[in-house]
Amino acid sequence: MTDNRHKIEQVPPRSDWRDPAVEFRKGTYCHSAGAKYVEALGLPNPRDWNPADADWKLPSDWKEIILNGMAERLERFRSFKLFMDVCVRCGACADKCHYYLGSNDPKNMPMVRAELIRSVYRRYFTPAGRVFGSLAGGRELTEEVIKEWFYYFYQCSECRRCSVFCPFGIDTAEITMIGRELLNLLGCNINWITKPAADCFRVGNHLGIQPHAFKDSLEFAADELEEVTGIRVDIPIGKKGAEVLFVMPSADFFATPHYYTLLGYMSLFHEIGLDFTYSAYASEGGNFGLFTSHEMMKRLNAKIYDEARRLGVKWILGGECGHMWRVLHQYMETMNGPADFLEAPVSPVTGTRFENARSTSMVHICEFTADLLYHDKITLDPKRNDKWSVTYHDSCNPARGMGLLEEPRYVLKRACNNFHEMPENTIREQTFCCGSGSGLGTDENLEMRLRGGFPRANAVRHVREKHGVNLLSCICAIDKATMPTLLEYWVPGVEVAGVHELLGNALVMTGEKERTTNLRGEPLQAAVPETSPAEVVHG
Amino acid sequence: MGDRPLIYGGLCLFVALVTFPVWKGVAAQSSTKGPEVKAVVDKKQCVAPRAYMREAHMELLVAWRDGKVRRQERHYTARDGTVYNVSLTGTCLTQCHGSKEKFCDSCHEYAGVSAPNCWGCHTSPPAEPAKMAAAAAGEMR
Amino acid sequence: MAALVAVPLLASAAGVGKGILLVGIPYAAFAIFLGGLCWRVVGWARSPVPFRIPTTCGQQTSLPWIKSAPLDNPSTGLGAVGRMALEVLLFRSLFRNNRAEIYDQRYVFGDSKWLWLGALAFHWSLLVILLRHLRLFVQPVPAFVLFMGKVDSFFQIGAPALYLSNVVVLCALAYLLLRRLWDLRLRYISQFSDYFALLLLLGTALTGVLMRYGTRVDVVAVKRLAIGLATFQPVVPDGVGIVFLIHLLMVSALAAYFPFSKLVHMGGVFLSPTRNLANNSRMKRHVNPWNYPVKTHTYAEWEEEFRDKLLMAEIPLDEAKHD
Amino acid sequence: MLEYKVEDRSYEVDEEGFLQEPELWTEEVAKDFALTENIAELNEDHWKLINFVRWYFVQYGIAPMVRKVCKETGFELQKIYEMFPSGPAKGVCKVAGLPKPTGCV
Repeated sequence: MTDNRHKIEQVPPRSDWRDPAVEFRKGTYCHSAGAKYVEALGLPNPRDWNPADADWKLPSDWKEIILNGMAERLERFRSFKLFMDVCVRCGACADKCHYYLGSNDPKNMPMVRAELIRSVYRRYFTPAGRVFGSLAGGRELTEEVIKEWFYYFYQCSECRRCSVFCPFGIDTAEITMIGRELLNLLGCNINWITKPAADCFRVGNHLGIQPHAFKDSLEFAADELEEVTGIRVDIPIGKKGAEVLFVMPSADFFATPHYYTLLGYMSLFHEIGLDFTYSAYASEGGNFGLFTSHEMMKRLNAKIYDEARRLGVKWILGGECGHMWRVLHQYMETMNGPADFLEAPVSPVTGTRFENARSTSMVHICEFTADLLYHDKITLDPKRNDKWSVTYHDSCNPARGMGLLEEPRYVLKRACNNFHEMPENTIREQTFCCGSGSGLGTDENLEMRLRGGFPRANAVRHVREKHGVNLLSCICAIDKATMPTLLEYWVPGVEVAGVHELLGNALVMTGEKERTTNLRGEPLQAAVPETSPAEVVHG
Repeated sequence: MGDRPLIYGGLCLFVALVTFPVWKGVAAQSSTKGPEVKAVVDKKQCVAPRAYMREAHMELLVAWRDGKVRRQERHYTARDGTVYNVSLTGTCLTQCHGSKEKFCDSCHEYAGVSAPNCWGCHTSPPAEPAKMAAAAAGEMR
Repeated sequence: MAALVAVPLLASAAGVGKGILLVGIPYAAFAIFLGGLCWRVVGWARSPVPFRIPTTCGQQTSLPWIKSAPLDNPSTGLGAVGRMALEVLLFRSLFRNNRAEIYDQRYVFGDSKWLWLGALAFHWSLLVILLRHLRLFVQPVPAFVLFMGKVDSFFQIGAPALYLSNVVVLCALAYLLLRRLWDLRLRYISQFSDYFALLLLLGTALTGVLMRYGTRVDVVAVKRLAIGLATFQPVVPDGVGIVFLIHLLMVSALAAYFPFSKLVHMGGVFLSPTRNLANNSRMKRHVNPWNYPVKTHTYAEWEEEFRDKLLMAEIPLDEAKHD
Repeated sequence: MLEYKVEDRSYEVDEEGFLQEPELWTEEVAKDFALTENIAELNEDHWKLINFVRWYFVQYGIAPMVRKVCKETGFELQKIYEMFPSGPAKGVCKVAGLPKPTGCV
């Protein structure tokens, strides 16, 4: 695999961005959404179509739909309206986008991505553009422009990195979100987003795991945990009157390595005797509605509060997930609140009142665990993680849509002996996306994912060479799903784990048997102790 | 939206600041006449044409200073052939323009031109011509 | 005979023309500027901020023992004001700028503060220059304006003394223009309006500098014109010269162009929802004025659909619905 | 609608080549779809995996957890990747006639 790695080069852009022509090259775009999923969600224009086809089977009044859709959104979102007006094209954002850095496609520079829609805005919604047209930066809305939007708005992972550097805080995520909403009005959705959204709507989670399978999965996990620890944990599902409702991304009870994080949560909850419940109805914390439209986000998110109300819990605890937390932190209570049927969250173990979540009543598992550790309520044996040299990847949404930076680090530093940060410009609020966020983590899009993930992988390679890092920890389900592929390609030898997997490994549980394996069922120590390449590189 | 009063308040503040000269001018009943400047002695001709002197007297004065201090050039021949003694106090102020306060300052203050460093060395001549001459003589020494 | 009629006519036509150039156009431009800017800001204000979406650039306020970043990720209104102040006065976000360079098949991120410096230098010197111009519009000249002029000409170079802000603004504008032409990425994204705005500013600054240090202008005449404009008793003085006229027309063009161009970022920067909101989304409920009910898959519907599976897995059903 | 043809047989598939209607799956289907995964012939181990995944799907309407697949069949994940190069979630599911799992997986 190493021989055919993409060469990443910086080539100056030549073409003219005003030319909307796009080549739908295999590996750089996502499949269109199947008609049945579009239909299941009641979204417009369900049909079978292919982005590579000439005819996209758009509705005959597509232009009117887009322009009306834009007008409506300009009235509803100040962010959209303002961000259409104030960009000065200073260029600060250009080399901040991981897709641009990895693909060198100039239309992946954030201000150009925005300009794709901004030019149409100018032409149809501003006096200067109406009168002077292209001289004032306006562009005619044609079917080609729609295709271009589709290509580039599904080549943005809404990671907000550009927004950190923009002097006006222009957030391309906002523009991409609106761009996708507009495309969805024409039925131009991608399958990797629409199918999970449809499954989440009907069944309760992205994977379409039905209640009995949900329970089977959790029980299987409890079996596995028992093998490792000798302790049988409870699986409360839909338990009325529990103190806490626990919500996690569904990948945690389906995919690996997410699954080991689930084992981590389970051991923790058992050890502190948390009175909690899972829910088969609200069995998804993630929200692919965020990648569809504000309305869809609200529709999918509603389940969490509804279930909390039905079960009569006091507050909600949320697992490790990236965009899930963007929704829970910045949108949930506005969309589906007020959460007046809940209480301000109080840790039953430490008595800490989570003031920062007093209104929404939803706490991040890392906040919860950090508080436990700070008050020494749980015992850790970090030696059990000694086979790992760990780094931490800040997931975009918790970093830039929330500011959850120190809590996971606090947990990691207590749970592991070997922890190394990646370079400063690639972590915390400047963290690089995995390249597969916002519903783009699908296989047909692999080339773009690997390109977009290059800057992140690049930083991992740095710590791998310098400190012998062999494990990347993170708190995002999309990271856990897509980073293994990314790292195998760019930095072979680095595995991926959730923060609570490492916590679960280190957690000393009351009455446990002597552990011989970690939660993955692997021996606690590496067979051959790894020598750090640092000795070679840095003498 | 809750933030509208704040935005409109800010906008009003901005408009008020930008239009500061308007309401300030109206309140102070500023006139458009400009300063009234008269030469004390009724001469028709300055050392250079009036329009030039208005816009560029500082250049001439700097040239005078440099010439006199550095190259001992004590005399200035005007376009029409008249020869003038190079002296701000002795020639300009004493012979024609009276005093700094009455002549120079009226425009300088009006236009907010911070007076250059002329007056760090020179003094404005007193009112009586005799003393002016004495002062001028003193200055020449 | 014809000459007898034509000369006064031409003279009066010239007078009218001068009036239009020196009075009519500036008035119109300033009216467009103010009206247009208000129209834009009101337009933005009319669109609500439905969600609280600050871009968080530092540690959140969570547990009391974790040090938060009160200015990069404020959790209070006061903090948000502080963040905005840093943003507007010191260009905080631009200060973060770095440059990604490929080196041996990997990216290195070098410091890149030139854009920040250039932008800051340009904006601050522009503000100083604008305020200094108050000496022409207000009589008597306010003390702070005189003081500003003194400080600005601190080094006393030449007569009239050189204003530092003039030097800085020209250098900064030249830098901003050259990087647009030089940097290929920037050249790719630059549009007519980017150059137009820069050239207008550069032209205005150059003519201003030219009048002060080169061709000269009768300041008293200019001030009479300015005061006349400001107090709505316009006079058309003689002898303001062609350079001044160009300067004035460029300023007027800039003012009139302002509200319809990217230059409105001056007002917009204050309204950016990713910057001016406190990150207290979970502490305080934020209300969306157009929130509307949506179609959800309710628990009752869901339970009905999966009843068999729930029974099979012995997951408790909702008793209330059972009876 | 896309079609996948093997000799005279034809199947409706989605863009990634997954069988559109999982109910129509038979062992013959598995053999045909194995070709798309570059598996010339399905051996006993392949069938063990396919049958378990298929059985689970019939029970639960979804593919089993990857971890569960490993445990129930006794194959290491590495081994599964050797047998089905595109992995348990894609390769095995495709051959077993399951829809592709989507989401953060």
